[in-house]
Order: sequence, then C-alpha cells, then structure tokens
Amino acid sequence: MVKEKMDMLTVEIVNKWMELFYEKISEKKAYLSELDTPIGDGDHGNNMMRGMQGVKDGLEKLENPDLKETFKAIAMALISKVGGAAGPLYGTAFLEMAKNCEESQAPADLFRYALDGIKKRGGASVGDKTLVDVWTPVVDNLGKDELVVEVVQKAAEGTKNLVAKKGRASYLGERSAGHLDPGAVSSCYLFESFIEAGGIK
Amino acid sequence: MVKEKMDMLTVEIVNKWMELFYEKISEKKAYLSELDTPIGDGDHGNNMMRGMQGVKDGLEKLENPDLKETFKAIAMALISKVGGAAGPLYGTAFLEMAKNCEESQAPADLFRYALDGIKKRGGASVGDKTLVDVWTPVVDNLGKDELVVEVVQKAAEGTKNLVAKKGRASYLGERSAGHLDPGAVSSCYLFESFIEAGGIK
Amino acid sequence: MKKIINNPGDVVPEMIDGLVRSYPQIVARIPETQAVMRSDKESMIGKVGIISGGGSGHEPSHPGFVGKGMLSAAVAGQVFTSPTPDQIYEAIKAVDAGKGVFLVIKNYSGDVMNFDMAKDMAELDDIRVKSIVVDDDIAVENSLYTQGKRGVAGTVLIHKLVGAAADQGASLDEIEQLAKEALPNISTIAVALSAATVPEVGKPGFELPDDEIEYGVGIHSEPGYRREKIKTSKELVKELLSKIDKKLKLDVTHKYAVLVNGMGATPLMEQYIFSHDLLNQLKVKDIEPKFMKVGNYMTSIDMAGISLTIFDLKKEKWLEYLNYPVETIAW
Amino acid sequence: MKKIINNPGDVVPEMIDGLVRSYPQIVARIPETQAVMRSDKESMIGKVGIISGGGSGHEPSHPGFVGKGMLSAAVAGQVFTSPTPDQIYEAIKAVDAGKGVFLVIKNYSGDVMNFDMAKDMAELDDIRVKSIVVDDDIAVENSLYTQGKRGVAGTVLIHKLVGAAADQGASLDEIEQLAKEALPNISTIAVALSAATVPEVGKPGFELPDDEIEYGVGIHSEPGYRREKIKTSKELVKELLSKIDKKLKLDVTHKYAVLVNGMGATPLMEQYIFSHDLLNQLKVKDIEPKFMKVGNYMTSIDMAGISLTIFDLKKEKWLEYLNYPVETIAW
Ligand SMILES: Nc1ncnc2c1ncn2[C@@H]1O[C@H](COP(=O)(O)OP(=O)(O)O)[C@@H](O)[C@H]1O
Ligand SMILES: Nc1ncnc2c1ncn2[C@@H]1O[C@H](COP(=O)(O)OP(=O)(O)O)[C@@H](O)[C@H]1O
Ligand SMILES: [Mg+2]
Ligand SMILES: [Mg+2]
Ligand SMILES: [Mg+2]
Ligand SMILES: [Mg+2]
Repeated sequence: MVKEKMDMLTVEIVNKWMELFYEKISEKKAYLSELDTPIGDGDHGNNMMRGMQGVKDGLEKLENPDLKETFKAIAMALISKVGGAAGPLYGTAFLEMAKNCEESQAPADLFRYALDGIKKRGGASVGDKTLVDVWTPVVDNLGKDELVVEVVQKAAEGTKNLVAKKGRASYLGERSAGHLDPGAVSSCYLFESFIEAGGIK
Repeated sequence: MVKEKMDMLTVEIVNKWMELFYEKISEKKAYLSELDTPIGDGDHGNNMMRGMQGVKDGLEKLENPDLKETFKAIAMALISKVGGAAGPLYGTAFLEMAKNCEESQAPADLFRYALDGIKKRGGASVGDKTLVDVWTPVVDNLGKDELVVEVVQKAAEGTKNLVAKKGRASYLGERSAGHLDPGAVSSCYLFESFIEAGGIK
Repeated sequence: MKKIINNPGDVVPEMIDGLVRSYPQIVARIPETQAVMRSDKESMIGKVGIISGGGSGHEPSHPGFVGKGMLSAAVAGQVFTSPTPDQIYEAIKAVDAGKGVFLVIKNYSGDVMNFDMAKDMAELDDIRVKSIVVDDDIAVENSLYTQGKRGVAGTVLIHKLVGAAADQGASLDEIEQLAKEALPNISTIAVALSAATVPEVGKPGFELPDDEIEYGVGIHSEPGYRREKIKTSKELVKELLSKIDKKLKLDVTHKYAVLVNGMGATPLMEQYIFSHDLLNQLKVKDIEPKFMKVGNYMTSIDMAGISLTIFDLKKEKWLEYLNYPVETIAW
Repeated sequence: MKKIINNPGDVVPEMIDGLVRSYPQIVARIPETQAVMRSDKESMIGKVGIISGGGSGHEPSHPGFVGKGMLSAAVAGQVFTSPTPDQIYEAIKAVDAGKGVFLVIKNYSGDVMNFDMAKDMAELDDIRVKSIVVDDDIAVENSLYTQGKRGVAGTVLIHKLVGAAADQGASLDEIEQLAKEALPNISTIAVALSAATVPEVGKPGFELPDDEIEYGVGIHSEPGYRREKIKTSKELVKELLSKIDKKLKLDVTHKYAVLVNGMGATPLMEQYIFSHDLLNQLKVKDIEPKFMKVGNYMTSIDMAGISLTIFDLKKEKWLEYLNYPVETIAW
C-alpha cells in the first residue's frame, strides 16, 4: 500500500528526473553521436541535447504546473526541438503520458501508454534494435515491480548484437550488428535518471 | 670560312635537334611541372610534352621538307598543341625562324629574329624572369661565336634570384625570387639539345 | 574540419538567412521558422501547395527548388536531421490555398514520423494533406520488414513533376496519383570518394583510404554495399548502370531522363566525364536520354561522389513536366 | 589524388563531350575542336558574336554560359592552360554573323597571347574582332611593370553584360565600350581552404595545413597574399570586404551587384553562410545589393574556398543586363 503510493509520479519527481536526464545528456552528448556514427548519421547526441535544452527552458517557464502541463511541456519541447527520428518518438512518449496522467500516475501505466505510442509512431517491435528494446523490458519489469538499473542497462547492451530493422541502421543490414543502438542508450539514460530521481522505490 | 659554313642550319640538324629536345622534355616533364608549381600552375612540363609530341608527329608527316617547311611545321605544332604562355612564345620563335630562314640560315641571325618575336609577343625584357633571360645571352654569345653549354645553363640558373615581372610568377611579387623559372629551364634544354645536335661547331 | 562557418550550432539558421536574403525575388522565410516559401505568392493562388524538406546538408535541396512551377515551400531541419512537425505545420498553413497540400517526404524514419505528425496537426485545421514517401535509392534492398529503400536524388525529379502538375492546376488527388505512378520508375545509386563532415560532429561520417571508393552510400554518409580500390570513371559508370539496369530493365523502346548528381565536393569536371562515360554506355544499348541534368542537386554537405538517377518516362506527360519552365534558384 | 576520371590526359575532351551530349538543346561542339557554341544558331543571326574561354578546370566556366543571351561560344584549353589560337580562330569563324566578334579574355600571359594570335588570324579573313582583358582580382596590385591583376569570377559578370547587349543588337564598338566602362567597377577577391589538384599533376598546387587558410589566391591555385589560422565566416567576410571597400569605396548612394562564388569543393551550405555574414556587414553600411548570385560559377577544379565579387552598378542599364533572361546551362 505504502509502496504503491510512493510509486505515483509527481511534478517534483518529473522535474528532478528531467534535470538529471539533462545532465546525463550534456555529459554523454559526444558519446551518443559517436554511437550514431557507424550505424547512423552521427547526430543523436546533438539531437537529444537540443531537445533537453528545450525541455529545461520549457519547464522553467511554467508557473505552478500540474503533472499534465509538465508532461505536455516536455513533449512539446522534444517534438519541436529534437527533429530526426528521436524527436517524434520521445515526443510521442511524453505526449501519451500527458494524455493519460489524469487517469493514472503510476509509472507502470504511463510508460506502457508511452511505449504503445512509440510503437505506433515508428512501427518498431522488440528486436528491431531501437529504443523499443529498452522501453519494453522497462515496462514489463515495472509491471512486476522489479525495475532496477541493471535491467535497463542490460536491455541497452542487448541491442549490440541485434540486426537493425528500423531507422537508419537498418540500411546496413547484417553490418548493423556489433554496435549499440544510440536511441536505446539514450533511453537507458532516461530510465537511469528516472530511477535516480526517485521515480520508483 | 669553313667554320661559317658549319654554322648554317640544315633540315638534318633541325630534325636531330627536335629529336633530342623531345627526349629531354620526355625525361624532364615532371621536373618542369614541379618548377612551375611554386611560382606557376604546375603544367609547364605537360604543356611542353604535348607540344613536342605534336612536333614529332608533325615532322614525321613531312616528305622531303626544306628548312622553311620544317620550321613552319614545328611552329604550327607548338602553337596548336602547347597552349598556355609557352605555346605562343615557342610557336612565335619558330614562326619567325620560318619566315626568315630563306634570307639566312645562321643560328645567330635566326635566333635573333626568334627572340624579337618572343619579346614582341610577350612584352618581356631581360630580367623579368622568363625564357627571354635564356634566349638573350644565347643570341648575344652566338653573335660573338662563343656559345657553350655552360652559358646556357648559367643563364637558366640566373633566373632563380630574379623577381618575376611577366607571366603567372609575377603575381607572387618578391616571393617569386628563389625559384628557377620553368620557361627558362625548358629553353635551356632547347639550347642544350641544339648544341648536342651539332647546331654549332 | 575546415569550413566557412561560424558557430557549428548556427549553421542552419545562418544558411537559410543567407539564402533568402540573396534571392528575395524568389524565396522568403516563413516567419519564425527554418522554412522558406515562394515570394511570388500569386503563383500559388488556386493551386495545390507542394512542400518538401528534410534535414539540412543537401543544398540546393530543398529551398533551391522553391519557386513558381516547382515547390511552394521547403522546410529545413538541423543538419541531417528531419525538421520538426511544428515547422512543417507552419509551412503547410502558409502555402495552403484551399486546394490542399502535397508533401514530398524522403524515406527516413525521422522524416516520415515528423511529416506525419505535421499532417495530423494540419488535418485538425481541416487542411487536406497528402504525401509521397520517396524511396529511389536502390543500394538498399526493399523489404516489408525493414525501413525500406532511402529517398535520395530522385526526389528532385518528383519535385519537378508534382510542381509542374500543380502549376497547371492539377488537384491534390491527381498529384498524389502522379507521384505514386512515377516513383517506381525512378532509380538512383551513388558512389562515394569521401564522406560528409557534419559541422557539429567535426569529422567525416566514415573514413575512406586515399585509394578507395564505396558504392551505394546514402546522402547522410550511410555506408554502402561495397568498398573497392578507386576505379576509372568508365568502370564506376559500369557498376552503377548495371545496378539500375537490373532494376529498371533499360529498354531501347522506352524514353529515359537522367540526373547525374554531384554530392557536394565533386567538381563539374568529374561529373561531365562521368556523363560522357554514361552516355557512351547507354549508347551501346541504343539509348539516348530524352532529358538530362548534370550538377549538384541533392548533396551530402562536402562529400565527394556522384549519384546516378534514371527515370523511365513511361508517360509522355512526365517529360513535359520535366521540361516545364520554373523560377527557382537551383533547377 | 582521388577523382572520377579516366586517363588524366583525356579529361578535357571527355568533359566537353559529356557536357554537350548532356545538353544538346543548348550547346553543340564546334567540329574538331574543344570549343562549344550555341545549338540555337538562329539566336546569333545579325548579332555580334561573344566568345570566352581559357584553360579548363573552371567549370561551369565557360561552356556553361553559352546560350541565348550570353556567350555565343566558349573555347576550352587543357586544364589551367590557355586554349591554342587555332581553336579560338575556329570559334570566331563559327559564330561570326557579319557583325564582328567580341572576345572576353582573362588577364593571363597565355590567354592574352593565344587570343591575340587568333585575332590576327581572324582579321586576315576580314572578321572584325575586338576584346576585353578582364582583370578583376584585386589580390594582386596592378602595375605598369608586371602582368597586372588576374581575371577571375568577375569575368562571368562581363559575360552577362556583353551577352545581353549583343542579344539586344548592340554593335561591336558599343559592346567594347560597355565592357571597358564596366570592368573597373568589378572587383573580386578570394580565400582558399585548400588548393586544386590538376589531374595530370596528381597533387595539390600547394599544401595548406589542416587549420590554415590563404587570402588572395587565384583560380589556378596561385598563392595569395596572406596565410592565417582558419577564421570564422564573419571574419573572412570582414577581411575580403575591407579589401574590396578599399578599392571600390562602397557607398550607400550606389547600387551594387554581388557574386559569391564557390571554388569547386566548397558546399552551398558554406556559401550561404558566407552570404549571410556578407549581407550583415553590408547592412552596417546601409547597403543592400540590387542583384546577387551565390554558387559555383568560376571554379578552380576541386579547390575549397570562396571568392567575393562586387560590381558597382554605376549605370542602370548594367542592372538590366544582369537581369536579362538567358538560356544557358549554368547562369
Ligand atoms: N522507426 C523507429 N522506431 C523506433 N525507434 C526508432 C525508429 N527509427 C529510429 N529509431 C531510434 O532513433 C534512434 C536514432 O535517433 P536520431 O539519431 O536522433 O535520429 P535520426 O536517425 O533521424 O538521425 C535510433 O538509434 C533508434 O533507437
Ligand atoms: N609574357 C611573357 N613573356 C615571356 N615569357 C613568358 C611570359 N609569360 C610567361 N612566360 C614564360 O612561360 C613560362 C610558363 O609557361 P607555361 O607554364 O607553359 O604556361 P602558363 O603560365 O600559361 O601555365 C614561364 O616560366 C615564363 O618563362
Ligand atoms: Mg541520427
Ligand atoms: Mg604553367
Ligand atoms: Mg539525423
Ligand atoms: Mg597553365
């Protein structure tokens, strides 16, 4: 019971989460772009940085926002600043959370809505070597109340051996194997930040 | 008397001269273009090679030519194959020899006509760091019956310290000093070949 | 990285600013966006709007093709990054003249998703929007289970077709039909001598040794299908043409349009030599293109290389559209 | 050297062949020469013929400017080597329509001498020939005792002026007068990021370290007046503009045309950013160009760099000539 209450997302947690994610992206910007070089176009770090700068600016502008306004501001910043593939995907994820956060504030529920949105937007399934390969185990484990950092990291690392079926990496066919998926790694940072922010107990 | 006779140019000598010059240009093509690189556009060797290939082909086509026809064929090949600055200059030189070789076959006379043509065509004077700086001492020494290979080579080397006033090298101003003039060096080969061909006794 | 730029992060806004201010008679910026539209607004009255766009770095694509007879607007994203839906949406609103708007999208996840989101937004405003996803690059095999082929230089030919049709008063449905029909007849394939350097990245997308080339690269330095020692122009043409022949089954009874496209750092000298070899090899099949263009149309920043596009002109009308006069910076 | 070519010695004939066969509706080869002329011969009837040319490696100059309203013919020499008089002479004969022929020559010893010889040949045939020697490059100081300034990108503006005047029926003397009057009002200056590689030479004309640029280079990789660490676009514009300002004394009461010219390997992205900074710095002087072009017009094979040309439009007519419609490959 107590546990369930603590799992509910609040504006404070989301703000903290975004702050930590912003820091992680700042720190790993070059690395993410580097991951995007052999199997993409080398911009994922820059894209995410532009987006998180927008999120930071957007959240700062809000006055006493509720959860829905907070998620919406994040979604809008991501949609209008990131571009590329990551923009619509991350943007859609937060838009779905905004749409559904009045009904439930449980991360397990909200992240499932987000994941459904990502899958619908991009058409990717598990195993296609995209951020879906991180979001799916996260959602599954949250449902079972088992999410820990190791699960997230293992999921991101698991994309290394996959052959890409969606996104730019898919043009490489078999040669995409052996490289981490940059979107999976940025999603890993997203969930690491989420856990650090106290998103789950 | 005998000496004077031996100095007269013949079709045979001119053919031999062109043969040797062709060989020297083939051998030094890369070097001439290299000389043309710091103070020019790096094509002098290629230009001269194209020209001498044309001269070779042109002379082979002639049947029992006289001296005038021989000079004219050389001039036409140079004019129509070399291009750049060297083409009109060398071409004009041989055209002047063709025009005047019925009057005199003495190299001293013919080369003077040639030099006048070069100066008129290009407007260069002695000291401007061009092939005029080789042709002028050659003509002067031939007049005094003193032409030896060393004179020619010294003249070409003398262009090294000059500041160019004509041609592409002139754009460099003072910085053109310290480099041999490529046209002067190709003219040096021309006269070396001439001496080797038995053009003078 | 040696480039004539200021802050790498400012490349796109500064470039778009330079472009519109250099050619104010042809293009104007859509306020508060990275999108440009025709200055000659009258040329759009009563016509379907045509919008293209995508990541920057492909100049003159896409703003260079905005103008009477071709695009109504072009939306520029960050370098090699799809523009965002809000920008595309602004462009849609700016060019809609009540007849609907047609979007020319290149087949990249990012472009497809961002343009789709913009379409959703516009439809809420009751603007009819249709689109084509161009996938002319035959270096990547098509497949139901992957992203499919990429959109590359052939996109410019689609711009030309739909732009001409729109100018002649075609409806949104007719334009969609035209694009759908033409697209499978356009095939492109490229060869790279070097990769592009994204300003914010600072180094080339991949390294090619001094004596190697790569076939089948994309316009974002996506790796291709084979790396080899540098070949003569003749042999490069042979390789690329054979791939296209396999796809289009070149036939003397058909008419063809050809686009020889420089990737950014490859001089026209090389493009014309390539064209010479191409025309010779087509001649062996007794084919002489009915329409041809050679130049930088869909570049990849400073990549060295060439792409070859062949368009099987199954309909006489398509050739007319290609020849239809336009007022753009770069066609 | 990595280039899309066959035998380096065949670069020019193959390139010219590729060009004329790609655009048969605009240009045709003058038989047995490396010169091209308009296909639309009727457009030359009763008009003064306009011929330009020079060494190859500056594509689209000069064949790209052949067509109705601009050049009648262009003669291509070997790479960076003036064409020979016999070739120029053939072009003169091919385009003369009884009204005389005007030659646009860039100020290089080789060009001047070869064109002069061709003029002599044509005059023997009673063809009236006049010419202008273009020397717009202000990097090299003019002097009575040297070769004087070089002819570079500003040459293209001279083509445009005399081409328009000829098309409107101007006489040979009027055209000469026009060129002579306009020329001193055109100034160009360049900056290089790398030098050109002549195919037959196989290595760049000079080496610039990875972080250095050179101001004042010519279009044959002639060294310039200063080498420095790479600067921002803003600072490059400042340097080049100050040189031109010194020469032309830019004045808010005058009208100006601007040509921002890529040297071959510099992408449009950088050219537009440069233009953005240029327009900003002109704006400080309250100057807004009345005419502007940005692109590759007078290149130096695969050199990276930009040249800036400013033309003081002292006569209203000159602006009209710049805007006069043409049918060429590259204007
Ligand atoms: N269709 C898709 N569905 C889900 N994720 C995708 C899809 N396409 C791309 N991605 C994700 O986006 C990431 C790339 O993002 P980014 O580099 O910012 O965009 P772009 O590929 O447009 O340059 C990939 O690593 C992958 O995780
Ligand atoms: N005006 C001139 N008068 C005399 N010689 C000249 C003149 N201009 C150039 N030269 C000679 O021509 C040589 C360069 O020839 P070349 O490289 O073949 O032509 P280009 O300079 O056109 O590339 C110079 O080294 C110089 O000796
Ligand atoms: Mg990317
Ligand atoms: Mg030279
Ligand atoms: Mg991208
Ligand atoms: Mg030369």
